[in-house]
Amino acid sequence: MTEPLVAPHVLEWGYTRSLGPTLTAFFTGLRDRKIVGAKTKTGRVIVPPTPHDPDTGEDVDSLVDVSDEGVVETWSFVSHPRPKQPLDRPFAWALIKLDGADTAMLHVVDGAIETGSRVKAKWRDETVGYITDIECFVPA
Amino acid sequence: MSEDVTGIVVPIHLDYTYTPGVAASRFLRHIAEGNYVGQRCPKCKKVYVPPRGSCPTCGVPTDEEVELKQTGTITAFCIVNIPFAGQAVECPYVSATIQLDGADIGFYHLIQEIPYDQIHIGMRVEAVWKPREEWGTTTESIAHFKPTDA
Amino acid sequence: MRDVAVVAYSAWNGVEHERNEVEILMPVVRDVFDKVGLTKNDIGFTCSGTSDYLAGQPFSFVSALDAVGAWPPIVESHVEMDGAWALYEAWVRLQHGDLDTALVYAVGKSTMGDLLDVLALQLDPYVLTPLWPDPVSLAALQARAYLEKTGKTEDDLAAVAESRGRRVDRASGYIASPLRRHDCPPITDGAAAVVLAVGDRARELCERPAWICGIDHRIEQHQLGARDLTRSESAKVAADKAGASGVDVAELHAPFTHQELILRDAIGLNGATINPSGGALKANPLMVAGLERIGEAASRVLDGSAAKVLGHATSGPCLQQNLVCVMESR
Amino acid sequence: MANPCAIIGIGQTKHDTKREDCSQIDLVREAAKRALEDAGLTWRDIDAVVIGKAPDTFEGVMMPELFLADALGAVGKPMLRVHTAGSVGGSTALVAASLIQAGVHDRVLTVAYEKQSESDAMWALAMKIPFSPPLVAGAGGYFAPHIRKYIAQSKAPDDIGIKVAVKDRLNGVKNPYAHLHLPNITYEEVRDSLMLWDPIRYLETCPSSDGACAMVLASESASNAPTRPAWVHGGAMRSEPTMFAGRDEVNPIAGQECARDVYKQAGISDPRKEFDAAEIYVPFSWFEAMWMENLHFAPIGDGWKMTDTGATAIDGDMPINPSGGVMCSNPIGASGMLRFAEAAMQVRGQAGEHQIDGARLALGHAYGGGSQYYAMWVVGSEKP
Repeated sequence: MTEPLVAPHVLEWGYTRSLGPTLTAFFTGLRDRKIVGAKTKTGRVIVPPTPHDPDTGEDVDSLVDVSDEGVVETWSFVSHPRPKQPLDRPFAWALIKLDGADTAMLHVVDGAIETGSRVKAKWRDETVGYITDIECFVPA
Repeated sequence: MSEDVTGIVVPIHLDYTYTPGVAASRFLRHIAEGNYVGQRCPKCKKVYVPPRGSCPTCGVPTDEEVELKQTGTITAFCIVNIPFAGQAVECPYVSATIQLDGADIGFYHLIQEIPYDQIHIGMRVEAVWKPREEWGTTTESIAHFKPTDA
Repeated sequence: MRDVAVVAYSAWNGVEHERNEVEILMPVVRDVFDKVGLTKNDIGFTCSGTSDYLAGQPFSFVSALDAVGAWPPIVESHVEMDGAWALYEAWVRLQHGDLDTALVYAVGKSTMGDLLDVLALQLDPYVLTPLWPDPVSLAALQARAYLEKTGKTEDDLAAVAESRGRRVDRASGYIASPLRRHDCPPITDGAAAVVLAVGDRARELCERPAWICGIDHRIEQHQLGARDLTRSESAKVAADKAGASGVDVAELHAPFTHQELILRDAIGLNGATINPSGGALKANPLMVAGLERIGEAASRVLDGSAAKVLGHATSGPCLQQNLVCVMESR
Repeated sequence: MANPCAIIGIGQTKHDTKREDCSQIDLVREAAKRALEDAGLTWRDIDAVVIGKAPDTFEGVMMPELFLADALGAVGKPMLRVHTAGSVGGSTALVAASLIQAGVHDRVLTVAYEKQSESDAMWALAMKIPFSPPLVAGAGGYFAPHIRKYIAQSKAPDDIGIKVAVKDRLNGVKNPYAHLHLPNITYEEVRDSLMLWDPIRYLETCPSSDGACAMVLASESASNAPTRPAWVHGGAMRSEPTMFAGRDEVNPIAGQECARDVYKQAGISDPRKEFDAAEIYVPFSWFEAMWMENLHFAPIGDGWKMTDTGATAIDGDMPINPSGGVMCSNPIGASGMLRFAEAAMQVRGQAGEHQIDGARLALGHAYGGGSQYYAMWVVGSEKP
């Protein structure tokens, strides 16, 4: 009986994602170093923004700017980051509720952290319109 | 003012370890030795090559190995003129389903050594192997099929 | 509604380096048929659950069909979801009245790819996937939120791990704080199959069919920051709709220890034996583990050891989608 | 028996090579909102959502229904994701209809989409898998040998594919949502277009599109809508293995049986006479002739004659793909649902310029994989 075969297989593609009006506002905002949210008809501000109220599916009312500083709602510290992750040193994943927003967004935090910590976006020197234009959040 | 960001490119790279399976591995080991070995379904007695582990109509394992001749018949073909990512050969080429003598199903391979306009369904063909040192556990060990001299 | 029951269940879990999906699935399907003396030709409807991204190639469910022997042609459908949702689709289809039996199966080899990367593709492709968050880290965000809100501790999580047969090492480092290895599921390959039958047909096929008395599933917001991670509203609604009270045994699809606690809160399982199979903390074959929970729960009715049972399945990051299937003996 | 199922809302996007103006979220919402509006309903009125699309590798998102759940108003509701290869749009509609027919829900939103421009369909379909050379050049490379076999067996003139391609493109001009609008297309232009996968020429091939389709299906008690509903008279799915000894890939048994099943449910004995229109899945023009036989519209070997004599033209006795069909728009995952929806639009009198006058009974058809997955429905203007 012979050994069954194995071989490496790579699934690789650079997906070209068109954004539509709402995400265009968000990503253009990132490039311009600001964070855009979407205000629902009930007045809640969703960040990152969606064209719809996530609770009901209704169209949102308008786009609004929110702060690039906010509060950590929950976090997890990772000692051994994986190669594709945003930082190559130990960091924390966190859900961050930015000032002016009613929902929290996922990003990474570099530095001491606990629930309730205030953190602020650290922008990359060169921003291009991508979620990693925020290199990470750091203690405010 | 710069223009709006209306699109992003998200690179995806995923690594897998592919396992063709027990039956396919056996088939490919035989190919590396220069043999076409199919498997017979214990229920319907049909011979599958390449075997994929099960008889697709009976849903049972095909364990019995059957060594096949390296001659067969073209059951369908097409002339490919369109280049695509990951392509193995240059255009134009002829991809055909070939049913080996003793097998009950055709598989895809290249037809060469004949002008394309002379290829027809029912044509008799035989395997042309690459040089021995290039054989391996892949059906690319067979360079192509060509019309039989007969 | 027509009375539909689980009449047979079979599964295989492990780490498989040799067989492909068809070769894993084939003996499971044969076994589930043998249990009730059926063949593929006796089946009215077939439905399966698999994912192309586990296999790393498109249309992987097409070749999986070769394990069944779809000839003469079969009435068949497929969901790109855990097999538990394939079972739901089959249950719905059997309500039409024209078909009396169904085969439901799921197969997946989670070990083929780098699963922690693969599962990052299950997230919003614009704002989440490009950060490549792994599922353990996301679960950890939920775990911390849950512990801080309820006042429970990592010891409570360890107790769950222990009762599911995991070796607990409180001194081990975090994988992603506050989760340690014993709080996380193993990466498992697997296949599972269930036969459903209607009314008298079910009674003919086995002595104690596990009658489905309620089945429901619900989904929630995708973004973790747009929902309350500390509770599972979707599991609660599904359980209420499915009539999940008074069950003897519950099989919960909780890949992480804290998720079992969240699900217990949501479903309200007073006094029920939970996860006698060990659940997803013992074996967590993606796309399969939810169907296995229903199968394992049904098995307690089939073997006469329980009168009313519950099988639960989850899908998506941090319990985004949940299905509850309640079964009973009659 | 199964409960009646009405189609009370239909919506589709404008289909295009690349919908650069929208995300996947916007794309599915564009179709879904049109379907809701057509039904006179809001998100709140929907009980459950059933979504379908072809392989996840096309958009590079694993199980995208998860991130699209709230975009489709599904929060707090049941949501299912169907995938049966190219037939998926049809299967998705049938799973949604099944929820109504089983009496589980009163109003179900069903959506199918593909945003093929996010990757490349040729890449996704001809992916290099270890141990086997990628000799099959995508879908065209796979189906071209079947077409050649059909031509040989039926002794069809070799220009039938050209005629279908011209007919469908001219039909597509009447459809504002169609991706390709080629009002000046000619027989000669198709004939002289590049032979890609001999015998398939470039203009005998469907485009690659971004697009979505949505429908609202309802129970009898919920069937009131601004436009009169279409009714499901029959629905069926069939599958057979991709490759097996003795398989007839030209006229697959699964397709034949699926058609017989759906006709029997609808009480149809002579499809060519009884249907007023049919929307069938023709990704390469020759498939019209092949499916005419598989669907029992014509005797074996005679399918091409329906095209040749003009029977399948929009003013023929059996109009096939008055919308322009897959030859004009092919967002793969949505293509099957578009066939189902266009059939329903015909019997609701909603098809605008490509409306067949007085259409009362129509067929929607989809197929996928290696001509092995089939989904069909028969819809009528009267409640069955």
